[in-house]
Amino acid sequence: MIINHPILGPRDAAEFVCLGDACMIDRPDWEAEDAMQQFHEYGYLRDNPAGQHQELWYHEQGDRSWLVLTRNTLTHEITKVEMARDVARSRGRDK
Amino acid sequence: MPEFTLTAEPPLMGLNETFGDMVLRAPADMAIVSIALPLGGEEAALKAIKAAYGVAMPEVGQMATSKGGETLMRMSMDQGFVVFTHPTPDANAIVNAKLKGKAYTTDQTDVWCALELSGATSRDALERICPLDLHDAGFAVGEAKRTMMEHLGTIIARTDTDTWLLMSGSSSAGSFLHAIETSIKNVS
Amino acid sequence: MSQSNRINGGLIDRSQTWDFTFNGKKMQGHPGDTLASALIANGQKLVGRSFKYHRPRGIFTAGSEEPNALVQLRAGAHQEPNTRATVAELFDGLTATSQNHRGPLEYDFMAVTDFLSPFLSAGFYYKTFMWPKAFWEKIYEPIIRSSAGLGSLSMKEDPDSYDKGFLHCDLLVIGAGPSGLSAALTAARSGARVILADEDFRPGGRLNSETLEVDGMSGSDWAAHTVAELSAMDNVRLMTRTTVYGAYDHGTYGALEKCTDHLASSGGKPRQILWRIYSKRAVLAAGATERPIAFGNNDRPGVMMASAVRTYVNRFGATPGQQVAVFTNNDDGWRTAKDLADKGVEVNAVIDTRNQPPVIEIPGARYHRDAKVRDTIGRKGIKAITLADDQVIPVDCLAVSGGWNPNVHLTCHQRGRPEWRDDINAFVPGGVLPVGMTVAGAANGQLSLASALQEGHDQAAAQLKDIGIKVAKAKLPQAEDEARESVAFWHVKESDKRAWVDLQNDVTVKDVKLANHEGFRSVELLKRYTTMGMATDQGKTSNISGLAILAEEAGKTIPEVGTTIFRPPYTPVPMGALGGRARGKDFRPYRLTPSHKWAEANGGSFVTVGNWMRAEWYTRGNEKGWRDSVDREVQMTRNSVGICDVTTLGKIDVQGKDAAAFLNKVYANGFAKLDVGKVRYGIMLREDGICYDDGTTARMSENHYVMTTTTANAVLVFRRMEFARQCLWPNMDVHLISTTDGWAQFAVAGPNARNLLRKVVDDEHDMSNEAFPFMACGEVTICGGMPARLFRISFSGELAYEIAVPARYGNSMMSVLNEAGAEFDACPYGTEALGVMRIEKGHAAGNELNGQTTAHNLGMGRMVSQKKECIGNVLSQRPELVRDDAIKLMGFKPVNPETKLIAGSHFINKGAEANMDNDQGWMTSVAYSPILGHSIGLGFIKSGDTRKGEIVRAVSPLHGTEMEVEICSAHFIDPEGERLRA
Amino acid sequence: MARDATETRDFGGSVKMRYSAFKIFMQGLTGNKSWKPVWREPDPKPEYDIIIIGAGGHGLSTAYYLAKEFGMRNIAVLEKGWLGSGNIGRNTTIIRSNYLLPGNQPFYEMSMKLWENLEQDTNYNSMVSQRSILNLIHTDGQRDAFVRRGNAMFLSGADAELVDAKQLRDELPFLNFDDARFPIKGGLFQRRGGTARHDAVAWGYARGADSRGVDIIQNCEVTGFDIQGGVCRGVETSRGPIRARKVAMCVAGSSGRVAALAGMRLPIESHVLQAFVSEGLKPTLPGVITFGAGHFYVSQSDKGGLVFGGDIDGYNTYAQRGNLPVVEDVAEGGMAIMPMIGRARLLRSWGGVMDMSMDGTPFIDKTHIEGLYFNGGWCYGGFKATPASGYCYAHLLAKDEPHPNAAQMRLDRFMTGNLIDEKGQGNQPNLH
Repeated sequence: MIINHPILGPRDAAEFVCLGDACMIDRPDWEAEDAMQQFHEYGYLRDNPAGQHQELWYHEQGDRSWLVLTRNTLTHEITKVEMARDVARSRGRDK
Repeated sequence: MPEFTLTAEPPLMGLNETFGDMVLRAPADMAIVSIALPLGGEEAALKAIKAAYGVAMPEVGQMATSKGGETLMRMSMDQGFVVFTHPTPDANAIVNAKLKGKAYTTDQTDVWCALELSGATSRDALERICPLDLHDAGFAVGEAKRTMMEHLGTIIARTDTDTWLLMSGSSSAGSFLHAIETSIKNVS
Repeated sequence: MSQSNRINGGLIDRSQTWDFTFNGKKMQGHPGDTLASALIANGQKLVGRSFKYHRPRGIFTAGSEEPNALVQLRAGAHQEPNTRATVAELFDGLTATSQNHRGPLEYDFMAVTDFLSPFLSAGFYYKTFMWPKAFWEKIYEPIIRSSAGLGSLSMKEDPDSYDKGFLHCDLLVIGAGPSGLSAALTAARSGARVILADEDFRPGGRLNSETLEVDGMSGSDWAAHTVAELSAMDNVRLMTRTTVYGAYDHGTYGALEKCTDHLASSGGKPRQILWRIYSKRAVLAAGATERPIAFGNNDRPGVMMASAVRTYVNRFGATPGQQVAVFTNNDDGWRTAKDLADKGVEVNAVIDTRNQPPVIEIPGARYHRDAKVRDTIGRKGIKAITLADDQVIPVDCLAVSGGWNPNVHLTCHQRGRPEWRDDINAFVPGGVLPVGMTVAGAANGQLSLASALQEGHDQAAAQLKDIGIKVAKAKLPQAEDEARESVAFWHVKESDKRAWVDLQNDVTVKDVKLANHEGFRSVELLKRYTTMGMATDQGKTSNISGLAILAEEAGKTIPEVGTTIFRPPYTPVPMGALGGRARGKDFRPYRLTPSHKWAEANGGSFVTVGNWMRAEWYTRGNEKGWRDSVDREVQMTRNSVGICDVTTLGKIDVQGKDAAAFLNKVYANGFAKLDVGKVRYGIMLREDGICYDDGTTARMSENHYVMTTTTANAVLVFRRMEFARQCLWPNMDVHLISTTDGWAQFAVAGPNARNLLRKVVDDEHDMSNEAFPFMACGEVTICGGMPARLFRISFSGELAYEIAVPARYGNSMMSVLNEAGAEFDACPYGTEALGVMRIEKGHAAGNELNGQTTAHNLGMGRMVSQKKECIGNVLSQRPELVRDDAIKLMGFKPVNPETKLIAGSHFINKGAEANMDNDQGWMTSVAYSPILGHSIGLGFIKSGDTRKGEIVRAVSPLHGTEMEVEICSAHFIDPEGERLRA
Repeated sequence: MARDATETRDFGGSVKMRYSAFKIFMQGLTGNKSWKPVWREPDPKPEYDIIIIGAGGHGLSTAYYLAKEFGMRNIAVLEKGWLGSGNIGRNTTIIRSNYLLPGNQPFYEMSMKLWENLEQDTNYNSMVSQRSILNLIHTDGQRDAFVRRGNAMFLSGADAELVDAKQLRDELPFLNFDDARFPIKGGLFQRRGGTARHDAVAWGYARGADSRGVDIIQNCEVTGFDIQGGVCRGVETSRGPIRARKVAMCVAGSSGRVAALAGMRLPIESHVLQAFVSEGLKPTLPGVITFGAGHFYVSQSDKGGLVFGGDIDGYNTYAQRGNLPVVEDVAEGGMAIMPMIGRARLLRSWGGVMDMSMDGTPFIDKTHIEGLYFNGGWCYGGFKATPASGYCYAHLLAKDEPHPNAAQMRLDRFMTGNLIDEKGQGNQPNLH
């Protein structure tokens, strides 16, 4: 596969490490009353769609950036590649 | 007088080999210091870099060379390297002083080992291990990229039409040299 | 009778004659020959035996689709099984032997299976060999195994080397036949970066085998001219002997280049190169493969594809027979008859299944219209054929043409599903093709030369336009459209003898019918039940016929039955090539510690730890075994001082205004309030609450921390910290950079550690316990101004420091430390002594931090803060993970001090039966403690913390041993930690 | 399990034929003309006691054991393609019971015992071949872990054997003992491990289930569930609705897709595992060899092909194909550990979609929807589990309580923390 890195351009996916569903950005509030339940869902349950999938890849043999790919799990077509940091911020993550 | 003296033994020290039209050598006294741009302090840091080196920090994947011969290499959005010739182990202090604390620096001199490969057929040799497009269309002079060659993380920079600077982890310098030499021998 | 079947013409170099042997028989050939063409020229008909029935077989095709002519090439360690003689280039001195027979090729003992064939129908083995039960593995299976298989490996290491490479292009053209050359020419003249790859050593494809003309020249001349033009262009890479074997995602293709297979010796160069080609666009111009017709005994040596006969005659100047008949269902077959007749070879019959006038007048040949070949005669080589009307015609070669199948293989490697075209009675590329691929020429069903040339140009032009390259105007190569009419005709129903569909795997029409009858009605089930298409040719000549017969049998149309799809590789790829250079010692890089040279010179013995090589001990003069060295190193260290290279621990520079807050999130224990100049031990959890790494982090200055990780997890910790930094808390000002290779780090441990270091560290640094206590850190200078980092941390439990210098000074530093330590009788120690000392001290390492254990299990449950946000703390509190009776890390000592403990033993309570239900835990690490004088162990045992003093059994049925051990504290020495604070 | 011997009556009316050497001989003499279809091709009935979704190995074995061991007959197995078209038809055929953890090992040992009697039980030669399986040891730490595992195997009634490098060299001289990057220090054998002919396993179970009245309905895709008030009452299919008292999902590889039809999110991701076969060769390898440090395992089929594989590709996918980096990674492992295979050629590669679970261990459990059951999450270890999975799932379906050997394979274990993580990789499916 070729991942079109938003800054570096097309690179062989072999340079990257795949983590999985981008829902892992949405880490629950540890102080919530049902934190255990929320962390269980966060840590273990996946949509696992047959189709569009937002997922995290790490450019380990490159610029060390985490990326969010929108990739089709049936065709492998990649329609979007974003810097995960930007995605995380846009989803309201802070510090 | 101290009782003991330490001697430097960089892993590829003094290497200089010729294979047909190709020359493979290890640059001497190459100091490398990483510069990280503080979050929220990027502009100040870039300004400090420009002030210190007379050239701006280049775009990611590019190199820029100062009048003093230092090369700035931007490896990612918030991090770059300054590469310069300097024999003693105080490179970090020098860069730090130049940047006046506007960026975070880390000495990377000993993290890497470096090889310079030059010659008209050097690209044919590198084609055997480097997954990147090494032709002009994909790799211009002045670009620097990080990738993987023979299971080794490697930075490859095109410093001239037929000259490539290759950097990889210093602990695996022997395997790195072996990989490059094998590529050269396989095409010559 | 050398080269008895050699005739005039052909693209071979008769000025040179090469010797080769087949089964020891000396033969001759010429440059330009394949092994197959040379065998044909020498009149060798019988070349091998089939897979199941051991039937005599001859050369069937002239290309990579060959099912029969598989030979073992070369000898000794170079022996290469299953090589298709049809693609093996001849070289001077070549040796080949036939395979899959017992006794000589002519008298194969295993041919008895042929006479038993009524009992060996499709899937027979699923119905028998079950009684008596023990016989399957002892008797039946070994017999099946030794008679199955084809060629043999030498069982010696492959003596050749292989290489890999990476190429990039705008347009990849696969196949250098007429459409491929046309496509490449269009793209090249337009200035695109073009790669043109062809499996043959001579580009041109069918142009080299036919007598057709292009632009007024012979086809082969036109190909040669075109190749010359392309070769001269900088933007073209012409790759002959290169098979594009697989189409992978996003325009990536795998290709195999054979570099030295056509030479007697590789001369030290890579035998083959496995290329990974990254293309923006690709044109598949892989041509088409002629298919056979099934009839009785259609597998005899001398029965050949009609196009192959043409190839041998036209390209190689070798005729497969002296008296040839042609059996065809289409116009193309007639060209074989014509070309043979033109070369003066006797053609005595043309048999066409169609009822129509002759396509071409063939002098001397009798035309049988609306006729079929029912059977053949001649066990080791065809002697005659019998027609459906019982006429017998003597022949020594039968050329068969059943029409052409486009080579759609690469279009199927992703989601493509071929579609049936009634007008040409063949499958053409269909469904969703690999991204960026289009198909041209015969591969796309354009079976005539003129249309192939045209489509090659058109597809290339369309592809270029798509990627924004302007197409240069040029004159198209011109050729005539030859006659190509055909009908669908798959097998001769009048045949009562076995009619082969898959020649190599011995699948007959009857087998297909039986499979259908027994319910194996999907094409995939048919394939699996009969093994049709699963031979080394991947069914290139059999699949379509097989499914056509299945369709007929099931009363369905071919599109209704569908087709099996093709998977990579297009043709088989040697394992050596796929492995490339990564074998032997080059399998993975070596990482050496900075003091490696010193260790080599000082008795160091090395062990692999991940990719690192570490000294495991340093042998001194009279030591006989490793235990001598290790015991001594432990004693010398504990008694005075020892030195160990610990560079392999991961080191991460953490900087930024939010570094402290960040570390507080990635470590389970508190890191928010660590003073500058102090080090803290920390444990890291995964999000699932399991403890996965530990280490120390030193605060060097306000915003600068130096973290260490375990050797094994350095990469993983860095990756996960980057994840936390970029994805979880993206607005923290924190920066990470690895410095593992940058600093040579040495543990200096033992009562005299301070005394030793005082000699090395420059005087201005106060080394006293008060100024630099346990868990202190700082930047110092040594040996007169050399910058270094000093940490007062201890893994051994002794008064200990770790001192780090820039890595290039590491080898020298090891030497200096040992010299400085000489007066204290200092010694270097390796990983074994390190391991003994950490077990004595009760420190967890890889065997305990195995990714399955919690801080609770490790006795560090209280370190996991519940008062802050950090990774893993929430899920670490799940009920099953914090049970009171959970396993706990404890020490174990043998009740009988003479007993040697075994890591991996399981604990069973006294009196209980040793089974899974009674399993109490296991011994993780053991060592002989030279200090205590007996074996000691660490291990996890249920409720261990409340069971100190209890005796349990450590059982190892694997070793047949069982011993009593006492549960004790994991801290075998200095439990109060007085030594390390001294 | 002895009941089987006489039970050859087809519930559709025809008499099933028993296979034997004599039968083959007689058929051979008469032109192989009167072999009976191996299974019927029934139309779906409007209602069944149990519907099993998926005629793969596990679905067919579940049906077989339900019929044979639990006396249930009114069962349909629905298959969207052809029977055996899932991962039973695309795997590397290894059988073994060399697990470590108490939640796993007794289950796999149960499976091994069922394998050992499978052919006699089903009257179908699935070519179970206990040729042995070997895990190579390269470091002391690895040896400690393998000793722990070998002992766990013994404690659950399985076999294991620890050998040193010298013993290995005597037995497998072609391994790379002298020039290895990671020197071979020994190995852990399970001599009872080995291989079986994967397709034949499916066919044997299908034939056995069919002859006991189970309807195996091919080309019948489940498109929805009939769930009313939290109770599952049947399924919608491409061939119309079918009612059932119990519906059993058994679609590893597609679990995510099918469960989504019932509105369930699972602790599973779908990944592709590539596998490879070489050209046929005369006997080369005696048993299964696993080079864990190099991501390579290999055996040789009865037909002569070297069957081998390695790691999953590592990205989520439902496509039955992989990419080059893993192909090369696997081959590198092979060449590193047995460089004598350099001149053998890779003939065919394929990809199977794996249910990668969050701790690497499968599920055989009820769901939160009454009447709906789940079997999945087999990662790449489903083939060897086929008999026990079917047996334990049948037990659950028939008795509504888990079989003791599968009692820990629950869907709620991530909530309770009763993890069964053999590899110690945590909640990241692509690392298991």
